[in-house]
Amino acid sequence: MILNSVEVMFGGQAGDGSLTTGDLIAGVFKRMGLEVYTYKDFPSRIRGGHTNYVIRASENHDYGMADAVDALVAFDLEAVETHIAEMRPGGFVVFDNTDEAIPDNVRRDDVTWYEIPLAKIAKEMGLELIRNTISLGVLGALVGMDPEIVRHDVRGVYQRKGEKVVDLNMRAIEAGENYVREHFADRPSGYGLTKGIDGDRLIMMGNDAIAYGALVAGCRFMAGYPITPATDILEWMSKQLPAFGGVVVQAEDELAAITMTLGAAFAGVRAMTATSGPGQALMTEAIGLAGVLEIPVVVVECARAGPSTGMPTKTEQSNLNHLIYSGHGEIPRVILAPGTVGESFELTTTAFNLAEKYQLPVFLLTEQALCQSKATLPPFDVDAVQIDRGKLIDSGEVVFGEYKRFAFTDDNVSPRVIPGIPGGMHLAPGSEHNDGGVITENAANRARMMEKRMGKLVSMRDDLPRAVLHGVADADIGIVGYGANTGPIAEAVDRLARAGVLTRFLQLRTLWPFPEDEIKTFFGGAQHVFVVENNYTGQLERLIRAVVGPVDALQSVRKYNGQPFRPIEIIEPIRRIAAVGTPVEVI
Amino acid sequence: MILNSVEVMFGGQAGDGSLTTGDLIAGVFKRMGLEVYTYKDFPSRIRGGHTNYVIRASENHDYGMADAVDALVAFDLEAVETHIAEMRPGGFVVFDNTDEAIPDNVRRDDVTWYEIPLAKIAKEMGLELIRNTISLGVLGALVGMDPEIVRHDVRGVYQRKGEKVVDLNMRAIEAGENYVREHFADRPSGYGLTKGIDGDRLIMMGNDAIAYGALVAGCRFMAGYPITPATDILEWMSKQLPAFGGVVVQAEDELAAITMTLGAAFAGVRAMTATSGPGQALMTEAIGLAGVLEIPVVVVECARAGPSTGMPTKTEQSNLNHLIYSGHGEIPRVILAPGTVGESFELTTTAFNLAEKYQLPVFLLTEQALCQSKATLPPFDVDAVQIDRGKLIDSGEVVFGEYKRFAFTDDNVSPRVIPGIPGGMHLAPGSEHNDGGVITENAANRARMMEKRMGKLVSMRDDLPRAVLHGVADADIGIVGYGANTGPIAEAVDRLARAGVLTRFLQLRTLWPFPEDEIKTFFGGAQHVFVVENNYTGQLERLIRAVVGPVDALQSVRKYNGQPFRPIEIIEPIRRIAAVGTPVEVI
Amino acid sequence: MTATLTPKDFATATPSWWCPGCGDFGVLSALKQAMAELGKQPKDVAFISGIGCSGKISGYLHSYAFHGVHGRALPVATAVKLANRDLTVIAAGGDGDGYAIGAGHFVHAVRRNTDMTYIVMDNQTYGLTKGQSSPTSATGYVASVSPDGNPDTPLNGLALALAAGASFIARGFSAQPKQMVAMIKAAVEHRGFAIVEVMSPCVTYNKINTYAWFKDNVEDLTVRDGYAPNDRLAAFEALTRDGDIPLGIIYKEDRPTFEDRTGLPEMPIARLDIRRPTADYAAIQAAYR
Amino acid sequence: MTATLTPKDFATATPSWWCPGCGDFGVLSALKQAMAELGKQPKDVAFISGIGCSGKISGYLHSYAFHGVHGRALPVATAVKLANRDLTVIAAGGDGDGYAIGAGHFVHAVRRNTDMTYIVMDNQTYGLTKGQSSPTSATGYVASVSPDGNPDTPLNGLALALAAGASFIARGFSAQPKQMVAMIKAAVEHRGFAIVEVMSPCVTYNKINTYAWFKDNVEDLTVRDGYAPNDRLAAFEALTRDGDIPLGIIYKEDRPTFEDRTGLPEMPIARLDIRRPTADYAAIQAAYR
Ligand SMILES: Cc1ncc(C[n+]2csc(CCOP(=O)(O)OP(=O)(O)O)c2C)c(N)n1
Ligand SMILES: Cc1ncc(C[n+]2csc(CCOP(=O)(O)OP(=O)(O)O)c2C)c(N)n1
Ligand code: SF4
Ligand code: SF4
Ligand SMILES: [Mg+2]
Ligand SMILES: [Mg+2]
Repeated sequence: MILNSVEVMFGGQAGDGSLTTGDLIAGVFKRMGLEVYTYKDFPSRIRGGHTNYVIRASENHDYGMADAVDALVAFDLEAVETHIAEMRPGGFVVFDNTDEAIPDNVRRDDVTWYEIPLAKIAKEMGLELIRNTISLGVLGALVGMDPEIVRHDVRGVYQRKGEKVVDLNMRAIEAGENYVREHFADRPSGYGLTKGIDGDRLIMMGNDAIAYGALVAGCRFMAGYPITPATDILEWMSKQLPAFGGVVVQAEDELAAITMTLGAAFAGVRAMTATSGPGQALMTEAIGLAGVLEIPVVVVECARAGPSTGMPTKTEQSNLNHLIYSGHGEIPRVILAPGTVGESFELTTTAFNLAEKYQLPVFLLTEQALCQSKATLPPFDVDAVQIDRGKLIDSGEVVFGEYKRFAFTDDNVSPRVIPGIPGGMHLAPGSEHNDGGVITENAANRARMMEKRMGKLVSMRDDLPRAVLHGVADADIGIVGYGANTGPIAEAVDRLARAGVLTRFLQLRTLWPFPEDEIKTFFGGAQHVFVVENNYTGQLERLIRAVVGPVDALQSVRKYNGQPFRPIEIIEPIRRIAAVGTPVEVI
Repeated sequence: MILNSVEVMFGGQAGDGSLTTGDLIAGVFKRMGLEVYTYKDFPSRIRGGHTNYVIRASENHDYGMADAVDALVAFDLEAVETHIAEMRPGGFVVFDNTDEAIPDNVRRDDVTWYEIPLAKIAKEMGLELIRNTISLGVLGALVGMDPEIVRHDVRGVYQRKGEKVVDLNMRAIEAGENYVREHFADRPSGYGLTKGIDGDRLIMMGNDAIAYGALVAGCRFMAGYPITPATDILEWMSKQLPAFGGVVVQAEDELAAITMTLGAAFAGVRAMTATSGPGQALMTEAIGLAGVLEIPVVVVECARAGPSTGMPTKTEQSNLNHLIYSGHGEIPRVILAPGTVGESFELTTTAFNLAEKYQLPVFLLTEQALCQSKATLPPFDVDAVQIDRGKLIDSGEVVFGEYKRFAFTDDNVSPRVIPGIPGGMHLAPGSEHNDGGVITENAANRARMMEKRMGKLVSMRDDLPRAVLHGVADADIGIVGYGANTGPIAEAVDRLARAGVLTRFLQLRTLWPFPEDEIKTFFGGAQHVFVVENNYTGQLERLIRAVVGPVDALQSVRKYNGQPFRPIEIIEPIRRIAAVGTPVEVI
Repeated sequence: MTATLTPKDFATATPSWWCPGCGDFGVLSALKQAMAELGKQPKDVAFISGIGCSGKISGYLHSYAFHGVHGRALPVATAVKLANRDLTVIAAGGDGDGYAIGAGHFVHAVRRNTDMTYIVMDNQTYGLTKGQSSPTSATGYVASVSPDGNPDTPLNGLALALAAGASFIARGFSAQPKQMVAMIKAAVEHRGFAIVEVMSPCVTYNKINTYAWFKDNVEDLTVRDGYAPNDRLAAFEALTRDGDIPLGIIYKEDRPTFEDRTGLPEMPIARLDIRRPTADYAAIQAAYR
Repeated sequence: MTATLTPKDFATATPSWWCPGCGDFGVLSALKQAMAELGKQPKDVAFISGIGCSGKISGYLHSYAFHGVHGRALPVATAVKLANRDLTVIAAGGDGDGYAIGAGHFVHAVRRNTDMTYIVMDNQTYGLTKGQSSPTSATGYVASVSPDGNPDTPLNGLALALAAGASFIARGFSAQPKQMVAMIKAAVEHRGFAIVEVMSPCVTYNKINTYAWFKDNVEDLTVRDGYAPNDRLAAFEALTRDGDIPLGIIYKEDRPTFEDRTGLPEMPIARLDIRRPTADYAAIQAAYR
């Protein structure tokens, strides 16, 4: 019997309502006091095509997926076929056998089967869609959900559709629970969750945390173009910004979205855009303009699996190189990468401060497996969010002729006026210019301007979010990673420790300027360093190699099939190297 | 007296005709049997603004600029002011003193001054523009040009304008020569060139060599959008392609130019585009599409000084990172960088073969200081150019159902049909797909497809242009560089050798996939390795560091003011490290 | 080999990813029908699509199909045609693909007048990204990114095409297959760039512009008294007046194609033997001596 | 501070990079004149330009000037306006900048109808890159990249704007300063997106569309009998008929701006105190409990 940890997978066809049920389950687990992480795995189509929703509940927050699926609720055979290999021995499958049966070659003996004609029962109740709620009743009974909370949450979702709908759903839960009681009394699932205290916590998706962070950081302009998995942010901001006096523009494309963002920032508004790979590619040229004009913009990249259209709804960490290196010529830029939903909020607020303080583009890099995943977390302390607008001059006046928009200064940051300030008139040109903004191709000025702009990366060093060190500080075995891999790696560290293998994990949060010192320090005393990343070429590893060299200690752990890591995929290679005899407790 | 080496600089205002005269001088030097390199330094405007044209003649081919200017022909004071510091002691200035005089604080005593009212003489001859030709006469007399050749070439240029114009120009040459004879008989320039044999040589600009290479390689489609310094190629192809049955399209922007190139290549035509930084940035997304669709395209990048509009007419090597790393997701790509005009032709033909053989985008990376520079070189042996179209199926038929466009094969390259081939119908999707082109998000297929595509970089290894080793193979001191720096570095190597400092220079020609083995081998036994590059951040150096680590041997030689290297700028840091007592012969 | 084929011969084995009832099914079947009636062979059809639900159509037409990046179907298709004149080149995509991110290419493809067909599958929303406003969404259309209603005026793609110098403009409705087949055939047979905009309802997201709504709001122009599609001003009037959405061939004009104006040889470029050039390489080099 | 200024007060100290005689000089001086006559202050003018010879104009107007990347002046300018409604926002650029690489943004800026002015400096060539054909170059225009003559039909930018729903359309000629000043003033005063296309000869490269040629080929529409710029169909006719190039205010209409439709507050966003939000952050968070 596994205590208070379960991974539920809801599998069916896109558009069949399993997303709503998945969200419901996540909420129930939260209200039962568990820590939750969800993962949506859906196809790039609207209706039909295999889709699944994973809800992982455990007692540790900021974990990601589990090693395996504990409970698979499968609405069709395809869902079973696709995921049966991922099931944990001892887990169980709830299968809707209304129209299909499980063939022998698919069936596994080490999982428990609950075959239930869910659709048939639903039809008998008068609404086929209700099978989702029935399955919730079934699952609740098998896994040990609190029936009160289930009912409370289901009511919450359907309330606005009227009492009749609520009633129907209540009966559906009941039907599910009863079915288990009546048919499977002799077939225990082996799972049982203990109810704890919910406490003052949130359950939120990464993208929502980013959007909320932007709002609280004072972002009042957003321009964007829909693209999975970044659209959520545009939608969120559309709903909320107007009430705060701001505006959201759905642009005609990403070229417009980013240049609008520049325009608004030039005019003095904290501005951002959010996109994913293909859109980011289109923004390349304008990011360079932001760099040379020293305009503060925040660009959120919600990465998905490329190249090109690739797998638009799947996760990947293959855009890091692009963010660091793309664009002709050289500009200073910053890349921050949250590892949790909480950090998604926090680093977004930091991004706006860094952008304005150093007058440059700041990227917030996240990925589908984090930005479209929900997690439980403590509430945000919005009053603690500091807003540092740097050398912005947005009131008063300056002396025309004396004031130089691109003045050379000790910290390489120049005072920044906004249109409307008397005396501050100047040209902001994408061409090379002198301190006053006048275009010049003078070689000496050019060199100095390059040094000024790039020098900001040095001035800012102390302001950059530091890496988080997980695990045992002086362990021989190190792990480096970032983003959505934070959860699985953190879990791997914890479980390896329980098996006697001490490791430490450097979770990078600033990816550019590359934290060379943190990396160097971390490599000190490490016998093995595993670089965990979701891509083919080892983008992070190459950055590390340029700092520490192609040292023997370096080990690559990579995955590039569109799926996030499960902790066991990190544990295994470490265990092999560490030559641990005892199997690592598989939870 | 310096033997057969001279660097002439023609300086004036943009649009004043000095480009024509510069070209003329280059031709005269060539016909005198000298090796020539030219460098155009002009502003990003059409008329007015300081501009200069440098013609360097020497006995060594494939050198670049000299250490200093020997002969400055200055049409205005600005030209003198801007360049007086670059003059070689012992050099001379021809100055048009019609309207301006040289102030004392500008004058240098270690150069010889020839102040001549060029414009006045020209006006007296009836045409102010003719002052360029007068100055040619002056310069010829001072530097030792063959008067016959001067007349022959000037005639060649003006012939089509009629005998009257030719006559006037002949008299202008004469006037220039006479002026020197009459006024400066007592003031020898110290220069004297010896006439040799021209032989069977060409004088050609890098961009022309690229375009010619493309034509000979069978490129029959080009789409482009004007941008300095790449427009030359579009213009060249517009003139020549139609006669070969091909077509050139001036697209509405670079997004169209690159996607048109993809379309033509998909249809079976060898196709290319050419652009510079800003356009390259806009092409980012579509390059990824070429990668995933395995479409062979050649993209010429004529780099200029960024970021953003930057200094559009100046040189820089700051787009390497972009070419290697830009784009979301990961695709295989190849980057070739010629170091000379001759290689510009050769590597362009290689680029087309690699593109088709491995079905991927190939970049030809060059820079303003090479692609808009002229050099003397042996004629191209066009019959020796091999055309290897790889696994192209452009005739016959294939069996529908059996044929798989993206078939997994040993070398990771699949047979490629073109539209019109019976049986080959398929979908080529930018989304992930199976071997038959059907879109799928299956995780196992995804991983295998990534391996197939990226695996081509391994299969191709032996086909990639190898680096050129200059200098002494086992010298302690190494230099790594590429592109336009090849000339100055090669000269530095030769001159250091004459001063007793042995060095070796690894001129990289394939920049991606990065030639890790060549770099590793080169570092073996090297005490110091100087990485010479025209950018701020050391893009090449970072690539090297990822291979060899941050070794002590690494030394950076960088320049980022928009100007190409002069050999002395490479010699000096090496001499300092090598602690050579004797000054290196300055030629 | 050249036997006449049926619409089925233009079907692929790939199951469609569209929602049941999606207007795009109608476009696909009209296209297959038109290809068959025109006597085309799949091997000679190059079908280039954009990104969106609509863009998926290229996977379902048995042909040489190209499913590129968002908004760039037209430049790809233009080049395919120039590279091989023997091909029947058709581009297709959504209203977002064609009129938002692709608007610049649209205008220029129209102007260039390459001999090809472009089908805009207009559902007045961004289907694939879940129902945001598109350039053709009605003002006030409520969507996830415009909770207070779309603030923009809908773009009139065909009027735009007319202003850009289009030589063939037609509009169909995906529930009227016969007319669509006729229109697509006429478009393919037209010498020059032919646009066919098809009102293709998104049954999942667009709850305003439904089949029923269209039935009430379209007008068949071809049956309108005296309408002849050869007068640019009348076409502009028909396209921009208030009232019903005109269907049919709205404008048609013969004007030189890009191929005509560039003197593109009849021999497809793709068939040239590049090892045996038609002209002399050496002569070019000689000019640099 | 708010004293009325003269055109000289809108001059910068930077010498222009244009060729002597370039049409762009005329545009610049008309602009300065218009700003002065409108009683604008340099500090309140945001002037956003594209890339090209024309794009350099932003360096010569004393204002808050932004010289961005090729083709993107309009989205930048749109956002500047939305960010600070108190500013007078003017965008300017060439025919290549606006109608080639920027064509998509042009159409959408028109449609969006933000309250700003856009000046297209049309010299029918790409000046800065040395005279290639531009979208407005005449068919057959011989240039370095079209040695056999431009194969394309010129794009009618103003007709395009009309089709895209423009609310103000005017055309001037840089040798007729008075009319230009009046037009720019009317454009700035118009509530909504106002386009002023100025025929601005490139004396260096365009040897066809010279000052002399224009003098022979323009027609002042405002003096034409009965022409009233309030009829879309008449405007289309005027813009597309064969014959002289019409000058003057060609179309004008009052329709809601983007600001109206989004209910943008009068208080400029740029002036908000983001430390003291107008609404409650905590309430939003509560929904995630
Ligand atoms: C560069 C880029 N930006 C955004 C997207 C995301 N995207 C995919 S389809 C689409 C719009 C689809 O709308 P439409 O063209 O009307 O097609 P529909 O789905 O309605 O048929 C968008 C924005 C993308 N794939 N690429
Ligand atoms: C992305 C990009 N592509 C190309 C260029 C090169 N370029 C600079 S100006 C210009 C065209 C200028 O034409 P137009 O807009 O008509 O302005 P003009 O010089 O004629 O005033 C081009 C293509 C560029 N700067 N950026
Ligand atoms: S979402 Fe709309 S457009 Fe897309 S397939 Fe479904 S019905 Fe068609
Ligand atoms: S090249 Fe033409 S457009 Fe450019 S400044 Fe000179 S005259 Fe004006
Ligand atoms: Mg649509
Ligand atoms: Mg122009």
